[in-house]
Amino acid sequence: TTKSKTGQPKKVAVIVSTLNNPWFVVLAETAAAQAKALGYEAKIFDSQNNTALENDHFENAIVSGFDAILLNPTDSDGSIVNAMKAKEEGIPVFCMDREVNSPGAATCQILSDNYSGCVAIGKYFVQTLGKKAKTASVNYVEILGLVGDNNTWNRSKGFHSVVDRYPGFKLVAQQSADFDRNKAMEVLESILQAHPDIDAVFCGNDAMAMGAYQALVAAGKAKEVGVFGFDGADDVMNSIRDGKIKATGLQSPQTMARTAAQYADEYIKGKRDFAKKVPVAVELVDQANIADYQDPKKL
Amino acid sequence: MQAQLQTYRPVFLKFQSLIALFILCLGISLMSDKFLTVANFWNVLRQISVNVCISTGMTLVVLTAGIDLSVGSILALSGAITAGLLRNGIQLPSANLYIGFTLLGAMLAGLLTGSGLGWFNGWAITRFKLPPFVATLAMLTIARGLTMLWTEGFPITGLGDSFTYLGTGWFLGIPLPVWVSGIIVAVAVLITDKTRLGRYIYAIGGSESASRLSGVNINRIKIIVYTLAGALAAVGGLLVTSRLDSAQPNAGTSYELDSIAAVVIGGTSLSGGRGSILGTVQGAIIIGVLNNGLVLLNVSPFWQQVVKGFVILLAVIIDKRTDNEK
Amino acid sequence: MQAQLQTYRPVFLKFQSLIALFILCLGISLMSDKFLTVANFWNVLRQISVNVCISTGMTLVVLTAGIDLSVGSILALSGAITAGLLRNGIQLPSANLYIGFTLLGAMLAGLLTGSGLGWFNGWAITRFKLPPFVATLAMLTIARGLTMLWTEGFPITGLGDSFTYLGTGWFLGIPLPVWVSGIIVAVAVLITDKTRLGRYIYAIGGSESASRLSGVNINRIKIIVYTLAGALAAVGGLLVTSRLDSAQPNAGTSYELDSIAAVVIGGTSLSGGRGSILGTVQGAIIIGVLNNGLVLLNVSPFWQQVVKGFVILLAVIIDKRTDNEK
Amino acid sequence: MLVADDITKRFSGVTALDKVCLEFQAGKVTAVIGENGAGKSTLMKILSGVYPDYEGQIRFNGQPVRFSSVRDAQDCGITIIHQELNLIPYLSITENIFLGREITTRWGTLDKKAMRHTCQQLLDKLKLSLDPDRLIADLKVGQQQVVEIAKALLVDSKVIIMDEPTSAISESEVAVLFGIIDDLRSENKAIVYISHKLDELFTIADHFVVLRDGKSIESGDMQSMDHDTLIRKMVGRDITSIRRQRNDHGYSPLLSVENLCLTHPVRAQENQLKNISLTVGRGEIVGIFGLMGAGRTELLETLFGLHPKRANGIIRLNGETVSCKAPIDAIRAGMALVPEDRKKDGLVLGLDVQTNISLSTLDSIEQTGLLNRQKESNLAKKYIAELRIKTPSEKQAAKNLSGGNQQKIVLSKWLATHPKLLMLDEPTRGIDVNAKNEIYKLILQLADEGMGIIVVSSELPEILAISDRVLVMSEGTITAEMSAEDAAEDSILKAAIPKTL
Ligand SMILES: Nc1ncnc2c1ncn2[C@@H]1O[C@H](COP(=O)(O)OP(=O)(O)OP(=O)(O)O)[C@@H](O)[C@H]1O
Ligand SMILES: Nc1ncnc2c1ncn2[C@@H]1O[C@H](COP(=O)(O)OP(=O)(O)OP(=O)(O)O)[C@@H](O)[C@H]1O
Ligand SMILES: O[C@@H]1[C@H](O)[C@H](O)CO[C@H]1O
Ligand SMILES: [Mg+2]
Ligand SMILES: [Mg+2]
Repeated sequence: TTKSKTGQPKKVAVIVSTLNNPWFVVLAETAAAQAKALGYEAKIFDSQNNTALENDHFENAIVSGFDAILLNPTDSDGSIVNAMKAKEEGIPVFCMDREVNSPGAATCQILSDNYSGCVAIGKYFVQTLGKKAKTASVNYVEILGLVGDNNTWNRSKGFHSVVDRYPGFKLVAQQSADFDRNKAMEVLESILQAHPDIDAVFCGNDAMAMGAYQALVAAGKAKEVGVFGFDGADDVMNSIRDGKIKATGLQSPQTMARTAAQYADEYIKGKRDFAKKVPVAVELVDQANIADYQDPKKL
Repeated sequence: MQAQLQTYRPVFLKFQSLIALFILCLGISLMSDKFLTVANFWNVLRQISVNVCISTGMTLVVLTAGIDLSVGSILALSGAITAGLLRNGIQLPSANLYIGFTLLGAMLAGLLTGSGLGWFNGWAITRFKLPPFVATLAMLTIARGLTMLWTEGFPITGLGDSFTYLGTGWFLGIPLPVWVSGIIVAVAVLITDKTRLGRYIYAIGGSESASRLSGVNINRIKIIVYTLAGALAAVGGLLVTSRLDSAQPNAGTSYELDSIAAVVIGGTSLSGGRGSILGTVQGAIIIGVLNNGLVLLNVSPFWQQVVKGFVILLAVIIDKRTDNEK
Repeated sequence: MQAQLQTYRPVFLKFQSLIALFILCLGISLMSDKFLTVANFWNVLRQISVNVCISTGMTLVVLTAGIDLSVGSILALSGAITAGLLRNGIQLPSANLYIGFTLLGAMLAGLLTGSGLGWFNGWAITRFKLPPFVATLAMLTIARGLTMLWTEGFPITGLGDSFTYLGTGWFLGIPLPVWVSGIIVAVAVLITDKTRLGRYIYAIGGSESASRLSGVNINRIKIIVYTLAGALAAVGGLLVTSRLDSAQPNAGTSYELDSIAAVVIGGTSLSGGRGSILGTVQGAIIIGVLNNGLVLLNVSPFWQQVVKGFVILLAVIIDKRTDNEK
Repeated sequence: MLVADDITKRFSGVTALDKVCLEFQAGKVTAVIGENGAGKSTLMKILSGVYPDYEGQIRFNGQPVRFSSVRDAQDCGITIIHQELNLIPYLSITENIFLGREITTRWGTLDKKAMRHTCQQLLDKLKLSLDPDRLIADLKVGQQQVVEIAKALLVDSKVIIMDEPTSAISESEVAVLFGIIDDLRSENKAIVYISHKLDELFTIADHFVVLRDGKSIESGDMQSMDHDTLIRKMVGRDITSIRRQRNDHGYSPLLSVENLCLTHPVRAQENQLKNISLTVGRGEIVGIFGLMGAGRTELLETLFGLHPKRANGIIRLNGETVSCKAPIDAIRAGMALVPEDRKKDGLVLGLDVQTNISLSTLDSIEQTGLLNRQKESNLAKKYIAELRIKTPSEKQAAKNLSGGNQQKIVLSKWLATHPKLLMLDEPTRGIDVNAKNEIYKLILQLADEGMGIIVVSSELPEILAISDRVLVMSEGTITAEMSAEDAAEDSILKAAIPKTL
């Protein structure tokens, strides 16, 4: 195993924006597990979606002598300072999933591109509903994540960058459900009262897509209304398989986490030339290609 | 007449909130014709049913001049326990042990979990004379951590139709969650209004020392009340879990604020001794109608929060006004 | 001697918490050699400085038997206002207007925002006799909504070195945020202990009616106190924003609970009239040390919550114990 | 000096004052007398700026004035000692006395030293030997009342209103107060004095004003008055004073206490009660006299199971040893305690009359597990009628009733448990003659029905009027015991004065 001068194993910190969401639990646990597999001591820090708390974690990690940080930032801008601080102390930072908006702050960023992922979903959305749009207008609902989270807006903007160019599509309601399954269900229940005639729901993540789907089931409209999500969570993958949900953007937290841990190991062993950004594609999963994803990952 | 009115004060005082509620409903229905429909009516009632369950327990706690911040976490843990047992039972491969749970067994286990944690709150508060705020704040953290440990941070999903029926089914034209919360409210009204326990709850909140001198066992009543609050949070947990067909590890986050808001908007005093279950129900309805109305009117999520804040202020001011004029 | 001790009771009562704090520190330092280092010392103090600012205001509010749930949102809005003005000034293209802001101007605007919202809290509470819980709960929502509207949901970043110096710089070997919070604490101790305002704050919390009968202008004092709480939340907002070189729209979420926890763990009674600023500082330190220690000791995040809950319980129980034995 | 013209004040539904006219002169002590609820305190609150909305006019030194706040009245030179204690429990004596009138240094900070010094002087003047830094919460009610008096004497005022300043203090403190009033009178202040202790009025007052049912009935010179006439004017009819008929045969034993000790809550090696032994017979009334702080309240509380951890000794009721771990045990054994502080310990003020009365006997109004409102209101009505409690209905909130009627509610609550032993701590504090008499009658009647009764009181006449046997306490011990016939005032007082002074 990799030992520091004192003979203690070297340490890798995994600082993750939140553990209050299984997607990030997978990200954090995979990163930590991979680091351990490579012979490091690994510790997970939960920033609870709070950039200031993340800042505390950085300070604590620096004080306690971690050798590398695998970061899932709370915010692309707010986390710059934090990453810079580590850099100043000579500790490399590897970003996972979300980026830090500064060229020099992180050693390498392994990113999931939310914007283009949702561009893909937007295209698919237009394609599946396009037939109807020719004859009548397609009424759809958008359920946003946390309005103070910039992933929410990256996804929304990617989606609208496509869909808004098609005149037949009409956004009848845009509401937030905080990435939460229960809230999404309740919000859609209410929206359905005002707009019983919708054709589709686009949700900012899969937990909300599941909630939306359940509201539709309860209203007896699950067949007519198409639900689109984002993440590739287990529930949604299974639902796509069962023909319940139309499509999602599969991000691979495992791939990002493993790559980040791998790079950290290489850094510690002396490698210095890393690509600044390593995009990890968001794959569009729909009922046509779901068969390629036989083995549902735990998500 | 005056005397008559005053008789039922502990119960009907609360009908003060009706005016604010009425104005609110009127306003929304003028702006949206979808608001005053039967379907939306059940919709709103179904959506507030969890908050009503929790807030009923919270009202009892607040009447004794206490507070319970742990309801949201207890809700999450109880739901997760039920879901986990239903799904996986108890498996101890090392001991070659597997215990399966029936629907009823798993639900009971969830309720027991909630009651147990509630009991612990009450015990800590009375045994060590802790401020309820601190004891239940600690429990907020503890129960959330236990939920994370039990679920490993992942939702537990696929709980079977008979379980999800509880949260999604209808009976005699009324959604089941509405039945559940309705029955809970009815029992709680009975307790507060017609039983010794209820009487003691008001008395303790009104004056702990006078109650003690009158032979009331303060500690016992408090423990009962926190246990009930925990049990009702667990009922809320079962409802949420069964509605979603999934126990979410982060379920119930910040529900304590919604619940205390319902209690206070409903006219129960945070210093104890004054208020009522029915007032709380109205508080919960006001919050529920507001949430529903803002979505029906498709107010933008940014503006929603601002509008919601002002409407709550207004509602409480209107209530105070009409209350004083009486 | 006894008399001497009692004189300073409002101030020193609070040194009760020291024992729990001491035990906590001892425990952690036995388990981690990183804990008792100079770097970590400043680390902890810097990390709690925002909570100390907010909690100082919260202590004043709680001493009057009030509560302020809006501090987290006010923090976010004030920080965002300062950041926005610093970054973009005020631009009204339609009126062909552009107003630039100096660092000082933008900071003042942030502080004024916080004070203004705090004043509104106090005004609503005294003018309409609203329960502070409701009024500040409404403000929690309103200020958060305004933050979203102002930032359009995006962080405001790149605020310049002179501004970030406030949150990250050092002066005479002490981090600037520690200076800021230290000075605020010193002034607040002076106010509570040596001025009429402070005296009236305790008096109102002890008995509002008796204070009124003694000619204290209750409403004025309350408005001052809520305004101060808002202003101090704004100071917290400036610190957070400058530390991160970025105003986050969701900054300060649930800070109210952390802050009330510091106040209550520090021995201030939620029913008002008893407690102290220094007690609160100790409460904040206990929470800060606990967070720091759990990380240093490599406790897993899920277990952290459970452990944290129990340690808070224990800390308060120990304090109560030693307090009674005196 | 201060004149009230046609003052009318209505509370929702109640007319508390109805065109009241009266006048207070400088250099005189004017007694305002009237039954509980006559409107005395309400009038004083109007005169001192507490209630800014009223009808009618106030003139001060000939000028019409209208006070919109307590501050206004203070600035005019009107000070009031309120009937209710208005102190902040967790502030010190000094801090309370100076509340709203703090002395500041030239920096604008509080001048604690100066305030402490002035406070010490005031306390000395009032012969209250307490550290000015003591918290109010640690003081006994009587001591708090002296602090309340000190608060009123702090500033130099022209009119000083005293609304029952002596309800909780004993005779020696009253004497001190009267000395001070004499001084004030000679400084040409106008003093308004309200008290239900008529003897005090004859000692100190120059004039009197009678209020009845919110109307001013009569005023005049105190000298032209005698006790009975005054009562007649107040009540509107004659009342006969009560005296216990002595019975010669002995009493069969009910309560016997042997070597009861109670350790100090803080200093464990010290005893607050020292080897107390006493007996009470069935149908016997035992009066316990003592000065402030003698330990009488502690004795009753200990018997009632309020200090189980600190107490030891043997208590037998009806021949059986009782060990009370909590009041409920004492209640089950047949004891009842009417506490000293009825607002805090006796009543849940926010609840209504019937709820308060039934609180300790809820099992008796239960039917199939539920409380029966009919039974409850019948129970309340029964006591309202028997004890002649003045209340618009049994659903009135307890806090809206006058002191005497509140006390009767507390009594009703305990009578409803049908106790064998009734303990009353200062049962007539702040209660008017008429109500007092009714309470005495009730006590005597209960004794005749076979109840054992302990009455703690700081009023010697009260003790002498209703007791069969008198115990005197001082510093936690019983220092004298005598039958009521043999009891002479001076021997009682001598036994009551602490030896260790
Ligand atoms: N705040 C209030 N609200 C309603 N009624 C009140 C209020 N204060 C006093 N009253 C009523 O006004 C009347 C006069 O009360 P007040 O306290 O002035 O009597 P009092 O003469 O001082 O009696 P006591 O000798 O018991 O002190 C009573 O009937 C009382 O119940
Ligand atoms: N809270 C307290 N703190 C300190 N000492 C106390 C406290 N309460 C009572 N004491 C002391 O206990 C002793 C007995 O008090 P107790 O109240 O029994 O006297 P009492 O005879 O009933 O006097 P009072 O006429 O004031 O009611 C006194 O020496 C008193 O100073
Ligand atoms: O992909 C993740 C999850 O969807 C989460 O729900 C919100 O943040 C994103 O980064
Ligand atoms: Mg009076
Ligand atoms: Mg006493």
